[in-house]
Amino acid sequence: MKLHEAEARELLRRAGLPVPDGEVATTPAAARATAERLFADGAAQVVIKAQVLVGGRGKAGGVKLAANADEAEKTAVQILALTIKDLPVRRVLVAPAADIVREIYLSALIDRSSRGILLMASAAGGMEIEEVAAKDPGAIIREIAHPHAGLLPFQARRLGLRIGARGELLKQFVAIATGLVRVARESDADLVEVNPLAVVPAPELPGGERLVCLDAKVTIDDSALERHPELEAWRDEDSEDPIDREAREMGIAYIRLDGSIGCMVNGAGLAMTTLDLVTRAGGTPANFLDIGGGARADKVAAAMRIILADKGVKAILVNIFGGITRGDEVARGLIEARGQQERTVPMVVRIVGTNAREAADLLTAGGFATASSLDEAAEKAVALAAGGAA
Amino acid sequence: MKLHEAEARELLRRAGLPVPDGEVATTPAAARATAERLFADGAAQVVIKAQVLVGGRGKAGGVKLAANADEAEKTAVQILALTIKDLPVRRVLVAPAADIVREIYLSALIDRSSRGILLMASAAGGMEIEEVAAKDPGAIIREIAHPHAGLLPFQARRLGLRIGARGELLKQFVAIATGLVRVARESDADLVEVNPLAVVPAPELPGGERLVCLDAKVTIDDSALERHPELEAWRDEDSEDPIDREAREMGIAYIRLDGSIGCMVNGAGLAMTTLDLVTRAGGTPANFLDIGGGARADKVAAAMRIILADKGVKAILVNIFGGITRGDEVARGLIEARGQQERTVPMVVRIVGTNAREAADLLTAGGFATASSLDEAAEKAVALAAGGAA
Amino acid sequence: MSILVGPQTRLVVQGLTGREGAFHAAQMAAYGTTIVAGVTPGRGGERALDDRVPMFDTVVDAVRETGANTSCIFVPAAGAGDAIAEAAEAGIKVIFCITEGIPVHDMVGALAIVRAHGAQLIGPNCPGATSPGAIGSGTKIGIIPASIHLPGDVGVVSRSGTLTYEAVQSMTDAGIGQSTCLGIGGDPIIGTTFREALELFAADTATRAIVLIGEIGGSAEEEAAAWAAVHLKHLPRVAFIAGRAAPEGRRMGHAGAIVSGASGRAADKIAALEAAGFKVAGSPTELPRLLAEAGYTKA
Amino acid sequence: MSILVGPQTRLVVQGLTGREGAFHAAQMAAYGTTIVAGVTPGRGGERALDDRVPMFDTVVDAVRETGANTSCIFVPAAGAGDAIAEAAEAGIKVIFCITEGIPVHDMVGALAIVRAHGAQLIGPNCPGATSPGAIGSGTKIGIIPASIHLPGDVGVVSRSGTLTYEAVQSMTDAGIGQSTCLGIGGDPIIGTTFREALELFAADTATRAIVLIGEIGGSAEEEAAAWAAVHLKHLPRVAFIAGRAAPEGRRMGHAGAIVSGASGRAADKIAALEAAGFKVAGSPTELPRLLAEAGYTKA
Repeated sequence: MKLHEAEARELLRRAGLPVPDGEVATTPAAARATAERLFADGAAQVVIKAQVLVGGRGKAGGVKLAANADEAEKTAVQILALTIKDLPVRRVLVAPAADIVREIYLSALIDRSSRGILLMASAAGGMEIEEVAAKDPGAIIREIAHPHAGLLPFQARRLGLRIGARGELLKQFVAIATGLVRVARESDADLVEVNPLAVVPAPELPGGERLVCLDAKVTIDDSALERHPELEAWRDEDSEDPIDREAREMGIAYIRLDGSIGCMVNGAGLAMTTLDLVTRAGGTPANFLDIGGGARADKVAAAMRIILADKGVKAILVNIFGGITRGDEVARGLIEARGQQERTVPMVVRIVGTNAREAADLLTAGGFATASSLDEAAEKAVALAAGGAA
Repeated sequence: MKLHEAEARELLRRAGLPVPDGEVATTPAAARATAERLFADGAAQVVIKAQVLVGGRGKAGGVKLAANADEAEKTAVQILALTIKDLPVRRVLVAPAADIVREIYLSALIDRSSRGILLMASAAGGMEIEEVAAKDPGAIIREIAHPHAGLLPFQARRLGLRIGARGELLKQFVAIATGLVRVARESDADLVEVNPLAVVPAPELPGGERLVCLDAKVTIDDSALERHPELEAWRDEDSEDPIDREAREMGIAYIRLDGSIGCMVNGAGLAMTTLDLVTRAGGTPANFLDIGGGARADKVAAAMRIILADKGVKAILVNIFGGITRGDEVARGLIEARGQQERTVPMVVRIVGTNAREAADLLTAGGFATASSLDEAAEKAVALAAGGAA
Repeated sequence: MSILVGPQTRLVVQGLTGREGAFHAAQMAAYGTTIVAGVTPGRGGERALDDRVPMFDTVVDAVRETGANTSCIFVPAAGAGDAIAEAAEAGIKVIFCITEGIPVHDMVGALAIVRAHGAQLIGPNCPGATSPGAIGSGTKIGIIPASIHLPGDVGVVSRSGTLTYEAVQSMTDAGIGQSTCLGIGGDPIIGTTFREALELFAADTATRAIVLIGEIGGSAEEEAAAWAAVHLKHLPRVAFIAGRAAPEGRRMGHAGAIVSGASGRAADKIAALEAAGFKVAGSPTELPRLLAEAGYTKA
Repeated sequence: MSILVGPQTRLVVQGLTGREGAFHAAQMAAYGTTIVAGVTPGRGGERALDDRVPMFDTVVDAVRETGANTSCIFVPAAGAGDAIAEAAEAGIKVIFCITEGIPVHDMVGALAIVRAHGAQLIGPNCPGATSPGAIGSGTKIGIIPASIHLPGDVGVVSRSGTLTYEAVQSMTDAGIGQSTCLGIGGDPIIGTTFREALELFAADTATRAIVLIGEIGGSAEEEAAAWAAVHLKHLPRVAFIAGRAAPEGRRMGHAGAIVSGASGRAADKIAALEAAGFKVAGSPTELPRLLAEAGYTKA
């Protein structure tokens, strides 16, 4: 689950990391009120940032500066009216604009290769790390945190020294880097990214500079959400499609695509393969859908509702390799679902493995078109979607 | 630093462990008020417990039950008048008396042999663990916590299963045992002991029983107190001798003993050896005193004040093996101290190692009795204490 | 004659008394797997699987009393990381974790403990492994249906569950048997990678060809290909990669299956495998034909 | 010819630019120790010790650039556990930690990292070690005064600082030289125990007798005695235990030196050592005589 910038910042703040002031507003008036407070507190400018869970909001006009409260309100009106990559902007973050000396990149993420928590730092902050990796891979400094003790202070120091932090700034960097890993571990985050980690003037400190976490990106491991009700409460259900929510709540992995052939499969790898074979047969998949292992009739019926909610679906391909999942159970679910559904779409069903014979009998009795091989099922579905016979 | 029971319980409570209600009182009236509240909350009896940092307070009459508020007040009067093993009782803990089904022993402590955190559990709670170890060593179940991850749940479960916890009680035990290690690590405790960990009736729970931490003993690692100001604030300076406090604040390791020969030594091992040789020569050491490495004149002078504050001191033995510590610096400190001291006590000084020659010149000029070997120094000090010449 | 599992396997099932554990333990036993113990805390002293298998409170007890050397974990996700650590600490050297949905940070910790004890973890969120034999004399650990297997000499390694069954079924239908069929799981942090599985197969004299079933996400297929290019030249090798049609940035069910920018794409994986001498199939049904093209002939 | 330290030593000093670090580094260099690097974060690129030694920001840099194989740590207590971990992770195999007052829980973690990297930690809160030679050709790590040593063939191991000097001085005064003199430190959690030190001495062909200087608290002397009774029969061995006169329950300066109930008493340690064939002295000055009685003769 991705957190919005405002919530990500809040998570870092709770962990004691330096995060600048700022508040979320859902109306221009609220944005104005926050801006007034920030100007009263001494801000020279404020920044208004769209809270949407996609990248590139800056280029889309979702991040703007304002020099006074009037401007802040007007800017909030504009940004709250935007739709960025299909997502309507419902909230903005209003924060004081920082006087940035330079920008650092810092992140902690789950790394498959080392099978641990990878820290990446770069003196080229502000840029996307993928961009740095492509242009100048040597500019990215890496450390793998200790699997149980987190990022050890000497590792954090090593990262900081190598991107040029010294003295007071190095101490702050060590606290922030170890803090990111602490946040990742305590909140079960796959990714905690601070970009930019900004160096700003701090005349009161020796060295005259300090670090602040200007922007933050946090993704929580879905498997761990159950033990973080406080984070689950941050889920942005407003920007979640109702169909996506039903799928999530039913434990069905569903991703809507643009094609015409609805797919219902058990197992993620087999579901991807089904999409590949539909594509290979000249069709276009309407979705990825994995009903998971051991699915019962009610889940099958829910999956059918989810697929049919997509008006672009012209044909349905059901592909089940019975293992834990029993084929007859799926067949019964399909028959039950057909009785309830509002529109009729041609369907081809392939059920092999556990109780495939019982399933075949049920399907034949129910008049379903069937297929034995996956290749054949894909071809039939493509033909059905094109208006042909199964 | 040992914590009083009340503070130890507070530490466990903050870590989310089940600790029964209770308050500290310094007057019988306050004890009565707490008792009244506890009776009003449904307590059948209350227990009044002396808060002193020594064992055996029960046998000394420091732990008593009371069936009503009057009795609680009277009991508090008695206990607050006690002196247990030289320590006046200044505070009592007033808590509801538990209805104990059975008692468990559980502790987490720093273990030299395994060089980790050792958990010990025994179904024979209430008894001192040393007693159990002597009578029935097999009754003590042990686990060594993971050095970075703390007590792993399966280890906690294994401890609980082996002392007979099952079902709901086992779950509680796992939470408490892992919690003890968490407390030890987060508070830098050498020892966190819960004895008894009591099984009490809990009709509301499946299984009908629950665990509560009835008594707790916690010792904080002195080396780590600096990073725990909240714990340092719990130091019971009232029951600390002013001389002990001065020594602690000067960084001098000082332990008062019962003899007549004051000792000032650099290094703990050498200081113990000096005590041994004084004893072997027929004398009685008045103290253990280690001025530490690299001690300067002011520290030597403070050490001299501390030794002389003990009126039983009849002679002083100074034994310095210069390494980091410079012999001439110590000699200067002794000369300086002699100028300030209120009473004169015969002294024998042995300074060898770094700058021993310069020290010898200073001491000779100052008219100090000196010795070259440690054996000789001990013999001379014993003679001086007995009224002889050095 | 096989990797990881075989006649030497003495299995302890952690979570044997649960619904999944009990069902699959019975299936494993029926296929011929030697199950010596079950572990469920608080159930020590009982017997399970029609009274044939003793239950223990802890894995260390099970190992001491039965000489168990392999574990299969069906413990719910919240406790599965801990169950893995318990198995490793008890001296189990081959640990299968079937459980899905284990928090990834739990796995970071559990895997470090597994490594510190010199054990091999397979999974989590994996279907297990089968070293096929005739029914009653094979060894099967986990949840792979016994019916799809045929004894033979092709080593199969896969990140998926049902896709593996599909691939193995197509081989069995063509009369091509398997030395061991291993599902390594689709999570981001897993105990045994493709490369490690290939190393095991390379050392197994009874494995005469390799089938690798990968998918989009990460770079494990590329890493395995790089290793195979140097060390696996002697074996015919074919592969299938799921997710050619997957769009960027959407997680395809498996926590691990996601194309992120320029990494994890099917095309890159296929190119890397082909460069390492793998024949890459366009559908699981093509695997038997490609095996033959790669030079594999049935023994 | 010695244990742990000797001509093969290439030393990095962590905290070389601090007051203690600078002073003792100069002393070590003067005695003949090969100091190849210093580490102070933020001081990389500078030079220290009269411009003879390069400074680095991190230990891993120092190892890569200078081939350092041994470290001596003078870092303040709050950062010393981390400094130990840094040294071990950088591949340093022999790590001396002189710092006193390190929180004991920091040591539990640091020592686990040392062990995971197969390194040997000595200390913390220890005086270090000397393998004596003529001034300018010996090797001395830590803070033991050079003046007390004489090259020779008696191995000395001790939990104390100045008491060690006392014992070594009495040997040197009697013309008895040392192969290596090792201070293991008086903290409850230490990297190298008496027993481990004895194992190292037993494997050193140049060590022909053992002097063990123990004290009250814990059971490390008893554990060493039990091992010596079996494995050290071929060497004359003497011991001294400080704290015969210490009362129960009071911590004698060293965090480790405390008699708790029936454990840690001097009498028990002396009995265990005597049972293992050690001659136990009543005063450090008796060590030369007891060495002779134990069968030791100067080479």
